[in-house]
Amino acid sequence: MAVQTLVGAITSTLDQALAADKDIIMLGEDIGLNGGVFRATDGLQAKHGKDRVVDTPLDESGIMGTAIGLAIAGMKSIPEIQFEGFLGPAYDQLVNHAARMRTRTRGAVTVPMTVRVPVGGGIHAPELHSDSPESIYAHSPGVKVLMPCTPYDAKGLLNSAIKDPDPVIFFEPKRVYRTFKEEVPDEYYEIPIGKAKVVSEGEDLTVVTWGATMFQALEAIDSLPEDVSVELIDLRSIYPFDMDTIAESVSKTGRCVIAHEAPLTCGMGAEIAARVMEECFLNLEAPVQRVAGFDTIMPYYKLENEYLPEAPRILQGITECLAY
Amino acid sequence: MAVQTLVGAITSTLDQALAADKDIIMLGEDIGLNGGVFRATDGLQAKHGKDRVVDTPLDESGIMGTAIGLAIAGMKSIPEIQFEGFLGPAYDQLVNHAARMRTRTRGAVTVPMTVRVPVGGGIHAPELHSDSPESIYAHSPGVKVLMPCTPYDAKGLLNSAIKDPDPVIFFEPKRVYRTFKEEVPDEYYEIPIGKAKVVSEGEDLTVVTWGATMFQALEAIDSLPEDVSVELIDLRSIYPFDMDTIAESVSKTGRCVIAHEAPLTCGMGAEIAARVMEECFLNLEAPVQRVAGFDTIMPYYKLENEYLPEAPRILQGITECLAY
Amino acid sequence: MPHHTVFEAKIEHLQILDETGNLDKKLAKDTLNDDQVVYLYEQMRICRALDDIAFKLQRSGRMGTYPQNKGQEANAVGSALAMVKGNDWIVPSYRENAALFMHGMPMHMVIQYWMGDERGSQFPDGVNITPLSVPIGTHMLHATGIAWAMKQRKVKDAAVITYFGDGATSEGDFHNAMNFASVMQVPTIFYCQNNSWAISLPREQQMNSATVAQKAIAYDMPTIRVDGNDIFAVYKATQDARKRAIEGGGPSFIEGVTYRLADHTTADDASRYRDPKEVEAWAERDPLIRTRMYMESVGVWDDKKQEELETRAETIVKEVINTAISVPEPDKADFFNYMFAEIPEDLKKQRDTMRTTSIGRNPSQIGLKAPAQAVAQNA
Amino acid sequence: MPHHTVFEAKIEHLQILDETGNLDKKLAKDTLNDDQVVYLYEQMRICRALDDIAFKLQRSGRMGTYPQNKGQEANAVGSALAMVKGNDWIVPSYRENAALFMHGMPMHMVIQYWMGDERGSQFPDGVNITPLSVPIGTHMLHATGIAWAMKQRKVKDAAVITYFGDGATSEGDFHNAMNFASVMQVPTIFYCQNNSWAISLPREQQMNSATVAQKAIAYDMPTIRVDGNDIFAVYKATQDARKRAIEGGGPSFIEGVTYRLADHTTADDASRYRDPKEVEAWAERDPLIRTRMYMESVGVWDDKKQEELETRAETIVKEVINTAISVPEPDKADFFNYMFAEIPEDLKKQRDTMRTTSIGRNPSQIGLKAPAQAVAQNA
Ligand SMILES: Cc1ncc(C[n+]2csc(CCOP(=O)(O)OP(=O)(O)O)c2C)c(N)n1
Ligand SMILES: Cc1ncc(C[n+]2csc(CCOP(=O)(O)OP(=O)(O)O)c2C)c(N)n1
Ligand SMILES: [Mg+2]
Ligand SMILES: [Mg+2]
Repeated sequence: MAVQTLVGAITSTLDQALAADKDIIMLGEDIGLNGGVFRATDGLQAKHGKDRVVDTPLDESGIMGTAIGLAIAGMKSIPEIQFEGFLGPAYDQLVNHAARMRTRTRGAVTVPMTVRVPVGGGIHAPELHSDSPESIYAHSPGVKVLMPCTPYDAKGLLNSAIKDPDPVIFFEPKRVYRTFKEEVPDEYYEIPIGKAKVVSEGEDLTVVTWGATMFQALEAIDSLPEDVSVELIDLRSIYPFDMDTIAESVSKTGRCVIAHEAPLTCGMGAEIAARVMEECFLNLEAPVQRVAGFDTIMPYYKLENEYLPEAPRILQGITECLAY
Repeated sequence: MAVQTLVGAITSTLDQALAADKDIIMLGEDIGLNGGVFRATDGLQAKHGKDRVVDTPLDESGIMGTAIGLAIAGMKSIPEIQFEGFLGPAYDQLVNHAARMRTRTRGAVTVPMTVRVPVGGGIHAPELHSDSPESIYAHSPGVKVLMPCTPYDAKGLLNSAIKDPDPVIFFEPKRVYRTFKEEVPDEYYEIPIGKAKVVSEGEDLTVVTWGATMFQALEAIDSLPEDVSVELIDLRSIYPFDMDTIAESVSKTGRCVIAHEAPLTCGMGAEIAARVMEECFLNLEAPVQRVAGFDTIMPYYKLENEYLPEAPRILQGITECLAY
Repeated sequence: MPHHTVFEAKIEHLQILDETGNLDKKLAKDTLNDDQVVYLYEQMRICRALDDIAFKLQRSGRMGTYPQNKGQEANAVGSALAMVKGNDWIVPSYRENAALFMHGMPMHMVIQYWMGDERGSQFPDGVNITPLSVPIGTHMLHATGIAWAMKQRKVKDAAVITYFGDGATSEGDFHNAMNFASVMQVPTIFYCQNNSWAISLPREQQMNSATVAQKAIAYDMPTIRVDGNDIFAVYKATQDARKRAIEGGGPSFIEGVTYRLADHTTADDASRYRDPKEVEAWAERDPLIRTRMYMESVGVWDDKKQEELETRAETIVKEVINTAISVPEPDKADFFNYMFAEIPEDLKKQRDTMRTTSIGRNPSQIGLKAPAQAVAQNA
Repeated sequence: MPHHTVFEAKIEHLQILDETGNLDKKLAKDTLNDDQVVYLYEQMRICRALDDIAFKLQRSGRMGTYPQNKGQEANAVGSALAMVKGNDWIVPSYRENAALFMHGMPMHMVIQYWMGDERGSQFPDGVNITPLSVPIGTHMLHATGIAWAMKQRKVKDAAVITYFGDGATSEGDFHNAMNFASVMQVPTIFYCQNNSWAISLPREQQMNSATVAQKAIAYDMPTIRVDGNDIFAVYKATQDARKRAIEGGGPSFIEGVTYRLADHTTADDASRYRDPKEVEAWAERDPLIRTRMYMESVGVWDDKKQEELETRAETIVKEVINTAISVPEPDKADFFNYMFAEIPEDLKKQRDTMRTTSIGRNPSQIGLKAPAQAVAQNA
């Protein structure tokens, strides 16, 4: 049992995976000698070889497209895209090839690939380094989308992603890469894809969130009056997502607030809100409230905290939903 | 006043625009001598010149990126992407450049560009020729997204799009390019972006849809019992979208069905459903029902009608929503 | 040295069998023997017959869009013969049918595919072919990746060939695939069928470069331009490239100069943009004519054999069409079943009910038992 | 002709002012006069001072990530002088500050930009520069498009220069921009600052080609490799390219061979991946040293002038920082206001309430008057 940060848990999980399965190959920009710009792959090239932890040319479509080819040929490829903003050039390969290959060939050709991508705002980075595109990929059939926010979950879900026979996007909330440590078992374990986590149980209102926003939600809940009891759900798996856990919770509490960094319109919050209405209609005591990023471009860092769904905004959402 | 098909209205609107404004330039694959694969630009190159209706290399990112450059320099560019599936390679330019330029430069550099894209299924086309990505772009701040489904609306909205000082994606539902004709005024007119159209008024239930699905909805409504009165709304403008008209309607009817071709999860139907709940909570008599494409890849044409939200499925949605 | 040359490159053109059926014996050495020539001719002729019948099927409304291979067949057969079936992979576009057949793809599957059925891409085990690819210029990266896996696993005697058109070289992913392949030095052969047109766009408007082959210079990749209607030149160039590939020499580029004699697809009308004279001129350079002239000149072919072949081709393709047509219709929910190895619960519900409405997925919400009943009751 | 050469190309290298400050007089003819040399030297020195102070600001936590230009300044100033301010456009990456300053960008704006404020890209009217571009290799297409507009409108004496790194040439959009520019024959100058590294990736792993310049051969685009630390060679190559551009000769490519003497950005630690010996060797080829040696050798520079310049540079950059720091903070809702020319109603509501919850946008839903009140009441 080691005490690890989120990024530390990712590094050691990748290390174990590389050691356990010779068919795993990692590829990306600066992931080798430099250990990745976030040091998520620190030391892995030195340990596992230049041909297994591969520094690639600066070309996301090339990374994604060759990772697909590697996977077609039976390798388990783990491409890293340096920041979520640079998924842009890789979008076509991801959505129009990786996501479609199995169904296009009715199972004859498959793409077992785990795309690692740091995601989200809050680290004072330049443009295109702070976005949250998860709902784009939730809307794109054929890829699974994960976003753990704790070291323990990161390890378990990354193991599940790598084992998964289909393409998985593994979003890593960079804002919490190093903010805290927790105990992470040394041995291999998995957390099932598609299962949410009930972080704390409650009776009055359900909060659903994921990624770095989880910690904003915790802060908001902390500053609620003692007698308010909130059920907090970490979605973790964006697609497929665990509607059963959410519906069960909201059927009990009657109220729901969803918080996420991505823009409001057509965000994952919209889907969850629509489903909550569909599945808990007769139990709902207030409309589901969405505390989300605005329908604007994520601003450069001087104003990023105005954009992000920080604790005060989540608190407002909760209190108003309770007041309805 | 001429009687025109949807594609005919688009051709003549482009013709008039080219004649009226020397700064307009159209660019795309096969749009010149060949008149576009749907003949939407038929005759325009012969009339307006090879330098104004430009056949480009086979490269969507190149088309989008140079169209951005042309627009930055003060031209009004009208790129055509041959099929919505081929927006993939142009995604990064569209979402990470066109959509961000104004806000990135706080208004100093702008991109007045209208991206024309045939959209949707139902024409028995090969793979990647039948998708509906509108919600991807509704979720991407900085672009407007339109999808008219009648010749009259096509002309008015295309004129508004071309006049608009910001990037607009103008989706053309290819399934109804030539299915019917209607009277289209010869003179210039605009239909405001962001306004839905109430196609027919009703009391019992609201149907919201857009694109080719409109005609499936009409068929479904036609086969309802005489005494059921449905209000049918053509969204037309996907972003910004006219929530006021929808909310007013659902506040009156208490029931809402949304139909669209795009996959269910995180589709535009999710956003509208969430908003309907948020804005009409106390008036809702049933959960909003979404009749959408499935969360699968749009199948090749042998099964495309199983995928599409055809009239019978919409009818089911309506009848069940009424029965709730 | 203030002003000096730091790099030089040139592009060679190769032709072995000319338009009149004349063979350059010296260059032909160690290429095709006469049995092979006959075999390739037969493959081309059968493929041509398939084109013809597919065209008729489409015109009679029994099939969707179909892209004819007519005029370009030498590129497919010459290169496919130089590759090793079972060892190598093919990453195709959509205009090299004969290459796919030669590497084990059942012929009826290509028809099934163009009839709008994904099962036409469900190739049998051991057939190392990725699906036909409609999004132009984006599939070559997979060839780079598959070849990379071969290198990584130290697979012996294996390489990948990928086909694409002149138009495809304009896409960014062409550049990406070429750069990755050359940096990683993987055994990929990039075969460009330069047929002068990308739908209505002539090659001169597609690129400013005099040749397609020179695009490989950007990557210091061995490159050659061949007469793509000459099975000898095509075979030789591919053979050389494959030898280099399996010996660790990295990727190669081949430009096959050819011409599409038919419309772009059955949805296209090339007379809108092409000069009939150009088509006529190229019709004379048809690879079938040329190969036949050669075979007759060396005495391995005659009118009788030709007649027999035509009858046989006719029989084969009719059978192929019959097979394609008699494949049972897919299950209506077939498109759900291969989304993932294991279908998520919600998707299963969508499939089992063929509904997306919440009530449709959970008819108990309005007190119903099954979706079918719900309709009956309310409609 | 069965086997023959159909295309040939070569890459020339140009150096006029060598590492020791020696000028090749013949090649230098019609390039820079001594006043210009002094001017460019000053520009480089001031830019270097800005780097230094920005670095300190970042280290003391008063600024975010900043990419130093150190060592590469000759590329920026030599090329910028060959372009015509007001007529031409610059489509920059992020490592050519001096070029932007020379074309009218207020110096404090680059600091404002890296301090995380979009208003740093709100260049004044008449400054023809697109914003600094973080997404690598994707902006050059805009240079092609802007130049296309110039051609279309028959603007006289105008061209576009775009800057990018060696790493950027791996992106698909590099290929796209080069191909479109050459097919459309537009007046774009592609200037690659080949500084040998893309963060931690050395050029040899970025590409398999011996030079970057040869990538232009794929497009039959005039191309040259120059010593990028030699203001004469840079100036001359850009001047030639611009002349060709405005005379209708289409685009050109320039590879400036240079070296980044600092870390990639202030967020990087180059000692993790670079041999200090390599850095030392390149430090000796610093363009500032070389230019100063030349100026001293022709008697237009001395220690006193150097001292004065250093003091002046110091003063200028301090003032620049002060200006940047004293810009009033942006409105908290600034990022809403330029989303569109006219903000849609719903977005206005988001801005005015700084909320996305429905109740937040419509507090009357719970009987409240304003969002502020709602909080006070419930919290
Ligand atoms: C990414 C993409 N863009 C556009 C198209 C539409 N399209 C289909 S074939 C074609 C021309 C292809 O030309 P080329 O690569 O030369 O191949 P050829 O058809 O000549 O064999 C185009 C533009 C497409 N299928 N994919
Ligand atoms: C599309 C994209 N991918 C990745 C990055 C991360 N990144 C920033 S700079 C850089 C290296 C750029 O190298 P080069 O083009 O040579 O320019 P240089 O920094 O050397 O001037 C990388 C990988 C990015 N900004 N954009
Ligand atoms: Mg072609
Ligand atoms: Mg560099």
